[in-house]
Amino acid sequence: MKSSEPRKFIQLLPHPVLTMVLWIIWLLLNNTLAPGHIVLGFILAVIIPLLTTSFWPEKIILSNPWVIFKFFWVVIWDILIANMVVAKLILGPSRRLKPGFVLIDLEIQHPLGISILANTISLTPGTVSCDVSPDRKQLKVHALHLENEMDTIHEIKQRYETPLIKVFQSC
Amino acid sequence: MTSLPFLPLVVPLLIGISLLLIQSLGLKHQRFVSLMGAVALVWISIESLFVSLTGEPQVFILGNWAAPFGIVLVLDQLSAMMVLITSLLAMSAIWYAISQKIDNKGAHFHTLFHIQLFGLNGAFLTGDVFNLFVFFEVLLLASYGLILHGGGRLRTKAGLHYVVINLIGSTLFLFAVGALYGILGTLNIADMAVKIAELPVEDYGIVSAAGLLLLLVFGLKAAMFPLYLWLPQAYANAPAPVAALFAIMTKVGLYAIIRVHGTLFGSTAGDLAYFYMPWLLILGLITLLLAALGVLAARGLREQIAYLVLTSVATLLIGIGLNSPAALSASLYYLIHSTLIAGGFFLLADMIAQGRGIYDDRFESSKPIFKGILLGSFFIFAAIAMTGLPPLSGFFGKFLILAAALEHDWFAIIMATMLISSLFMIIAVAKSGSQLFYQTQIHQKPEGNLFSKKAFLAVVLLLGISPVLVILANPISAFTDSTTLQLLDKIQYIDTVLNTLPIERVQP
Amino acid sequence: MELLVALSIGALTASGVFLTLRARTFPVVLGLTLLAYAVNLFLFAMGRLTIGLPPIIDPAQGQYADPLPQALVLTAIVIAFGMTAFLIVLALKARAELGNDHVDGLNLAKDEASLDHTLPPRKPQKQAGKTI
Amino acid sequence: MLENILAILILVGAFFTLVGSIGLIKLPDFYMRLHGPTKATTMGVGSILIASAIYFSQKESGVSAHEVLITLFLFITAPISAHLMAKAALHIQTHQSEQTQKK
Amino acid sequence: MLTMALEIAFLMVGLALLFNFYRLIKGPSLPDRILALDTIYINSIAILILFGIYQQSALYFEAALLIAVMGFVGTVALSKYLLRGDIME
Amino acid sequence: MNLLAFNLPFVVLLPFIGAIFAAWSARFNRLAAAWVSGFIALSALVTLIPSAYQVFSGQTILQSWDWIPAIGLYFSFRLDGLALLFALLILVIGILVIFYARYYLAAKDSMGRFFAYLLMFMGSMLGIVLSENLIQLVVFWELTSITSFLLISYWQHRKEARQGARMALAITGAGGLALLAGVLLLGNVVGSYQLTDVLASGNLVRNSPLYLPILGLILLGVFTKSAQFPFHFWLPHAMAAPTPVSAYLHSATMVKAGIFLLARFFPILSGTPEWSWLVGGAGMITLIIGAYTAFFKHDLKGLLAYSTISHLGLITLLFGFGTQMAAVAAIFHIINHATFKASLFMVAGIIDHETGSRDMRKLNGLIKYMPHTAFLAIIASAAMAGVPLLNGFLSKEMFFEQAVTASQASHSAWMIPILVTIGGVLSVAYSIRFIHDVFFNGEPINLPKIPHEPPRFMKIPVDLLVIICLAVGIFPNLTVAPLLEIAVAGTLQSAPPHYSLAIWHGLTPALIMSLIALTGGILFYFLRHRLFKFYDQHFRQIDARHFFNIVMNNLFSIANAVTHRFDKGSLQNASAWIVFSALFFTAYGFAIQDTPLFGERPMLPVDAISLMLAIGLMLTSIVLVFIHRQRLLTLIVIGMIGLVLSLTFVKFSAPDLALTQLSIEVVTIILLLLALYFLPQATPKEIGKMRLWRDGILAVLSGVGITLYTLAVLTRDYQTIADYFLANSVTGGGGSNVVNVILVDFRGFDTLGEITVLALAGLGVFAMLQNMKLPAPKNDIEGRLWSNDSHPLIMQTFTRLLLPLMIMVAIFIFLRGHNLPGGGFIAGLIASVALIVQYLSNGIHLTSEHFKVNMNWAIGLGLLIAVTTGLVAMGIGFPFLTSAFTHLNWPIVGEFEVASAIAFDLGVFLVVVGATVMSLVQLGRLSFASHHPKAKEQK
Ligand code: NA
Ligand code: NA
Repeated sequence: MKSSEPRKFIQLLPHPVLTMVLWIIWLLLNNTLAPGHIVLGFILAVIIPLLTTSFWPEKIILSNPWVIFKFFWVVIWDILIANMVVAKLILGPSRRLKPGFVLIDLEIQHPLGISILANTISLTPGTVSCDVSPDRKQLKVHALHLENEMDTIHEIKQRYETPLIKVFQSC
Repeated sequence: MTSLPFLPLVVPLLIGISLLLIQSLGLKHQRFVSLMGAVALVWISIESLFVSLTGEPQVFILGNWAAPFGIVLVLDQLSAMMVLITSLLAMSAIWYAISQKIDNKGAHFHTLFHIQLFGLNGAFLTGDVFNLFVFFEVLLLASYGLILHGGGRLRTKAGLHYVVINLIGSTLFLFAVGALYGILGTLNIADMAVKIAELPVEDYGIVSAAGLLLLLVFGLKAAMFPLYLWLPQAYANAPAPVAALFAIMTKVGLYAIIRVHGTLFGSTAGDLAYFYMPWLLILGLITLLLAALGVLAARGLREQIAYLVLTSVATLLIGIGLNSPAALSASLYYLIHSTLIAGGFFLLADMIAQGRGIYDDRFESSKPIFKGILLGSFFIFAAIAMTGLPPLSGFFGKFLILAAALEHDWFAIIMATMLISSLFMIIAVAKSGSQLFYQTQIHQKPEGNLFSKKAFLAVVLLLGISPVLVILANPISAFTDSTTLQLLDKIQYIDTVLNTLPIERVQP
Repeated sequence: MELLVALSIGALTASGVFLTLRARTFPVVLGLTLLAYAVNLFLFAMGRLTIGLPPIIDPAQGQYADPLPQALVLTAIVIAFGMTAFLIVLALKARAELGNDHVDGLNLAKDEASLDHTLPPRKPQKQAGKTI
Repeated sequence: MLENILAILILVGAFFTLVGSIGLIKLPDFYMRLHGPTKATTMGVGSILIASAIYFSQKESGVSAHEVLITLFLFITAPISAHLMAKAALHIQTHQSEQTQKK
Repeated sequence: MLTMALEIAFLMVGLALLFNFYRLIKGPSLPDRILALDTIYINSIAILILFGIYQQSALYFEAALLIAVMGFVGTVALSKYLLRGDIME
Repeated sequence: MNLLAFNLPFVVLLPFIGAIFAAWSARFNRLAAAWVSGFIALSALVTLIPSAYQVFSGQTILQSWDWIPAIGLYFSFRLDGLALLFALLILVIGILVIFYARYYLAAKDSMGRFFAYLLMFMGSMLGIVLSENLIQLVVFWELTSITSFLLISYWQHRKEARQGARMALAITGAGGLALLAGVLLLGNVVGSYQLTDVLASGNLVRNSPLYLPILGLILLGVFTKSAQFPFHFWLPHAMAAPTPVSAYLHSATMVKAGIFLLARFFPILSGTPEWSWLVGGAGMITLIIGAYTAFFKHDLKGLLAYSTISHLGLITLLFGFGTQMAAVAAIFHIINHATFKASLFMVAGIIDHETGSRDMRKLNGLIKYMPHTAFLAIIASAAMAGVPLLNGFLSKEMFFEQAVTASQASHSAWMIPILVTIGGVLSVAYSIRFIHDVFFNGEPINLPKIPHEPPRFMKIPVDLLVIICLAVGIFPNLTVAPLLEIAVAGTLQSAPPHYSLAIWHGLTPALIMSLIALTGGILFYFLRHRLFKFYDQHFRQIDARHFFNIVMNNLFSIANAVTHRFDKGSLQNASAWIVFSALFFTAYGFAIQDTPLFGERPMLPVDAISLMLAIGLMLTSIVLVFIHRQRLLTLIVIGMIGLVLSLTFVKFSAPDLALTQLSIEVVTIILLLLALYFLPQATPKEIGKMRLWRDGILAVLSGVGITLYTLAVLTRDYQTIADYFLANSVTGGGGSNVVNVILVDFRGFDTLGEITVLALAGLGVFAMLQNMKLPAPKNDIEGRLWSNDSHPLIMQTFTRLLLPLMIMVAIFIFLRGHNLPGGGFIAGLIASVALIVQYLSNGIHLTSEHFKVNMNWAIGLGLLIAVTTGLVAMGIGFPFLTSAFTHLNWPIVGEFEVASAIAFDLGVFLVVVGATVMSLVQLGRLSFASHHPKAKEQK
């Protein structure tokens, strides 16, 4: 991850998505839509990525906005479900729980993709991602209650990894 | 409003900052700036002293907020005197550090040194208790950096002890200031004095406890029994110019006692007036005896000087604790003497140690010292001055204190302690001097030729002040007399501080 | 409520004092940190305790907590942090120069032996739950 | 009406917060305990934050949306924390419950 | 209604805190304790937000935000210590 | 300019100035120092002579200048008969000694140093005798101690010289301090330190309740200096000095200083029983012990030393009689003793010089080898023995006469003549021994050199002195009478009594005593062999030096024990003392005031969460004590305590504090984690149970104490200046966050100091970590190797996101700080954490590549901005840090505030970021250097 490739000119918007996000964050932080803050927020949202651009050497281009949107809502829903499930498991008798570790072979290769996948797994029913193998080919997941290892793996790959691969395939 | 009280603060701070910013230009430039800064500071200090002599304390209200709301700087004769002593010491120490190339033994020497001066002068000039705390921290942290400058086993150990002990002290300081604020609701020294004068009796306990706790904090800085344990090794192991500057460090504590306790629990404090004084006297006497024994027990010259510094602190504690104008004035005279001479002695000790090579400053037989006669003569000179033998300033300082003690009930004890401890010191330095200079392996060649005439200038300058103090004893003691009068005039101090008004703002 | 705060200050002070008096640098640093907590809380409490009256000028709010101790504590917190940073690095320096982490540089071989982290790496154990 | 929604959000939030902590004391090994705080607590606090957003939007004239920021932040960081803690636990071979299925 | 809900919520979160304290002190493993600390941080956010509603003051938001950020950073640092010893290499 | 207006100080100071010249001149020519010294001494003598005439005509000359008049310190001089007598002795014998020393010193001895010391000593002695002010007298008194130390230790490579010098300094220095005390008291009683006033206040002093202390202290000075029993033992050891020094110090000067003082204070202190007992008693014992011991010394100079002690005892005894006639005898004997003893010392020096030995068991029959010297020695010894027609006889006769007179004073005084006769017997005996054992008694034994006469000029001083002995002895009225007359007048401060200097007074008791002494002395000498044996058996062991050494060794070992028992070099010990003192002082401070512990102010009600948090805090604090040995665990617990503290701040209306505490907390934990890596992971058990108990008790007492103290304050009401801040924050400071306005405006100077502290911490850390090397542990405490995954993927990806976000938050917090919770500090800390997190997840190396800001610069710039903001105000005529603010109205943006305080806060921000990041990253680099030793070297 070296950023040594010479830049001929400073791009004004190295990371447009980041700029958008920061702009929104500024307005959220100030809890306002006052014109002054919109201007100031925009200026900051442009400047900050420029200042921190060296930490973001690679471009992040998110394609397939629809997939992203769908993925987002799936995850939100799963989080709600996950909480019910986990609440039940926690409040129920813990002797009946059958915890276990699952190893998932990863197809997704983009680091950010792997990370989002790991996060998603942790937020959704009964699983917490625990470790990524050094070669980034395997993800170790702990399940609070493991009925069927294969099903869990399948569901994770199907529900989360596939859409994420689509999102990150272009980069 | 004159800005003179502020200059001794802003100059070292700006010099310190510039030194940091020009670091990349190399040591040569830093040395020049550092030295020029020190010279400028001496000049400003002399100016300040002259201005202070015009009578009223000079008040500088920072941020244009009048006391007690804003922080004020107060330049009176005492603070001007302390600032001048500090700058003289600093100039000599910097000169010495440059001549002996001590400043390149670690990073940021000159920056730390000037910021240390900022802290010291701040402590001397501020009129606000919490601001005093802040400046204590500034000068302490700078001193931490300086004491460790260059590193080494013993120095690190001594530095660690010094730092931890002072951190405990800082904590206690805050407890005391907090409690005082909790009752008095103010932080300005003059205003606190006003509030204490009107204090309801049921709050006496808290204020008195906080007052004694604060005394302890200042006593820790001043190295009063039983709080002086940080001092001997810290001074003995600090780099020479730092040790020289440290001669003023203990005096900061004493100054704070005179300033803060003298004002808060001074003549205006009703039943609480001077209630802390007996403790100064008792602890001063104990410190003196123990320190004199320490002088006897020292294993090396620097350690011995450190204990000698301790005896001077103890003498000052006694002088202040005598609680009379004459004694206070005498103490101020002795303070000037003891600080500058101790500084010079530390530098001299470093030159002696260098002249002895691997034998360093340990009291053991060594090869002859290069320039032994010159160094030996100055050793005798410094030893006479430090132990309080005639005809140098140490004797006159002690004599003035003793003369003032004649009126005190405990005169016999005070005199006996002071004289017996002097005897111990004489015996000790006679022994150490003879071990350092006489007990040499006579047929050996001297160790190297480590002697820097340039560096020696600093020693001469500082030690040379002793005869000046003797010859000009009359004008100087007249000065300390009038300083004492000014110090005891609490009403004037309080009125001047609280009635200095901000400059009218013109609203845009 | 004042009692709770006072007791908290007391508890922090007590354990701070005890740790400050220990023989190794690390507990001393922790002890001083605790003492700093204690004194900051103390200083803060000296402005008396008020609930829901932050000193942010607001026409709707008639009363305010005493802002001065808050400002003082803020200063004190930052200073204490600077001191801690310095001290902990000094502790490292002391370890480097003195060869151990005893505050007096004493080499107490007996108690060091059990803690020497240059022990050869152990073979992985099945039951490694109870760490430290 | 709004007040009821707020009350429910608050209670639900507090409930899940509590559930997370119950998991923390009740479950037999670290890896299992990890699930409670990661999900339930995050969710619970999120719920309370939403309540706050609604409350302040209603109390003051404008829209109070900054609570969303914390909520999002929590949802992004909770799994990372959990992941790192689990990774550390695996590395130092923290005790696993006897119930854990062996492969 | 709202006040009652808040009071109950305070009790529940307080209870949660108590459980967290228990885990923090009891352990047994270091990850357990880090987890307990992390949870205390997050519960504190809840307390602050609830307190803000209770006091009808928006002044607690920044503190809650910072708790979230700092809690995360702390957990990351502690976990990395367990992993590598050297957290900044 | 009239020289006679200031010749006295000139006489005193001339030798001091001359000392510098002497030392300097020796660089060119070995002998130049001697010539310079002689010239200086002669000049001083010549300068004194005009005044001497005045004194002989009955005047007392006073020359005075102000020094510190307020405390009675004047630079003032007095010349009366007594002073003149002593000044003449000092100068005349001084010139002779200089002359003698010029031949005595060997080629390898440093002439410059010797004569410089000698001149300084001469000046000090002159200072003593010529001082009108008593404090000034004490100054010179102590100067003689110091200069005599230098002279005695002149042959510094000799152990006896060093020891003898130190002994002399210790004893005489101590006496000087006692004298100072006595003079202080005396001055206090009289109301002046001027001799003229003091001498006029005899009755006042003798009737004062302080008379006895004054007398005791002054006599301590006298007895130590004049080697009176029991302080006599330093003198023989001072014989390690070169003989010219002995001749000078121990005949006419140093030891006579005490005698001078006795004479000086005679009019005011004498005449009381206390005086008689103390002075007379000490004199008598010294007289006999000295004489007795002298006889048994085999060393020539040893014999002379004890004889000196004995004669000093004699003079002291005379003063002790307290009568005017006794004083006359004392003065007379001072003169005589100075002459014969100086010559005898010089003779001893010649013998030593020419034979290489001073041992009388080896020196025999020297009359054959050095008849001239022998002749001189015989006459001088005879004078010492009190043989008629020599000066010693005259004064000894007067002494015996006074002893007889004194014997009638009281019932028990009949012993006095008997005792002094015994003294006389002994004195004759040792005088005979000096002559017979050295110049007769067979042949020399094993002398290092073959004896011969010394150089001619070396004998001249002795010749002169012996001539004086004879002249005075034969023609007292023609020679010494006028001098004695004025000296006595000066001593008594009144007209001298009638006395006779006739050689023959008839067959008086005194003459009989003299005859007994002479015959008894001869007899005693004949019995010497048996006596030596007896002495060896019974007295050999009694060596005063031995006793002195024991005292000194004890002093040093007590000093060592006390010092190192208290100053153990233990930090724990030092800290415990501080804690103890703090507890004691606070409790004492409260207790003495007798006020109620608590006030009446009502307390706030407790709620559930607060209770829970407080319990959590207290429990964890206490638990911490028990788990503190597990270091990582402690950090986790500390994290929890810091959080609870922040919540407390929130609860009690201090949002700014909460924000600061939160950010500082995490930075602290990271810092401690960074450091912990290089420290042992656990704390070993402390062995001392007692220490744990001690610390536990101190801890509990501190906890209880501070709890009570807090409650004591919190239950009381107070008036505070805070209202002013609340009222002026918006209008005067331009901000509604009062805490922030205090920080950047009302008390901005505190903040400047505080960021200076932070900057210093950063710089200090940087300086300390330079070149530091610490081994990086390969495995954790359980012995596990560290994980290979140095930068976990998930952490790396997400924390990069955190950076812009947290910077956004930091800016947000910064900008709102003046009006709402926030400000430069908190913003700075948040930005620091943002950067630190990058280092945590990406590592030092990578992050440093991305982020190339010199933190030294950030610190410097931050401070500069803060200071400059303050200075700008000064530039326009306001005090430092005076703030200004205004409201601007821009299109679109709307109204906003611009305040100078924001610039100040920016400085704060930069320093916080700079110092924090620098400290942590420097620490991080330490491990980087440990892992990659070469990486550091390249830098
Ligand atoms: Na989490
Ligand atoms: Na590191």
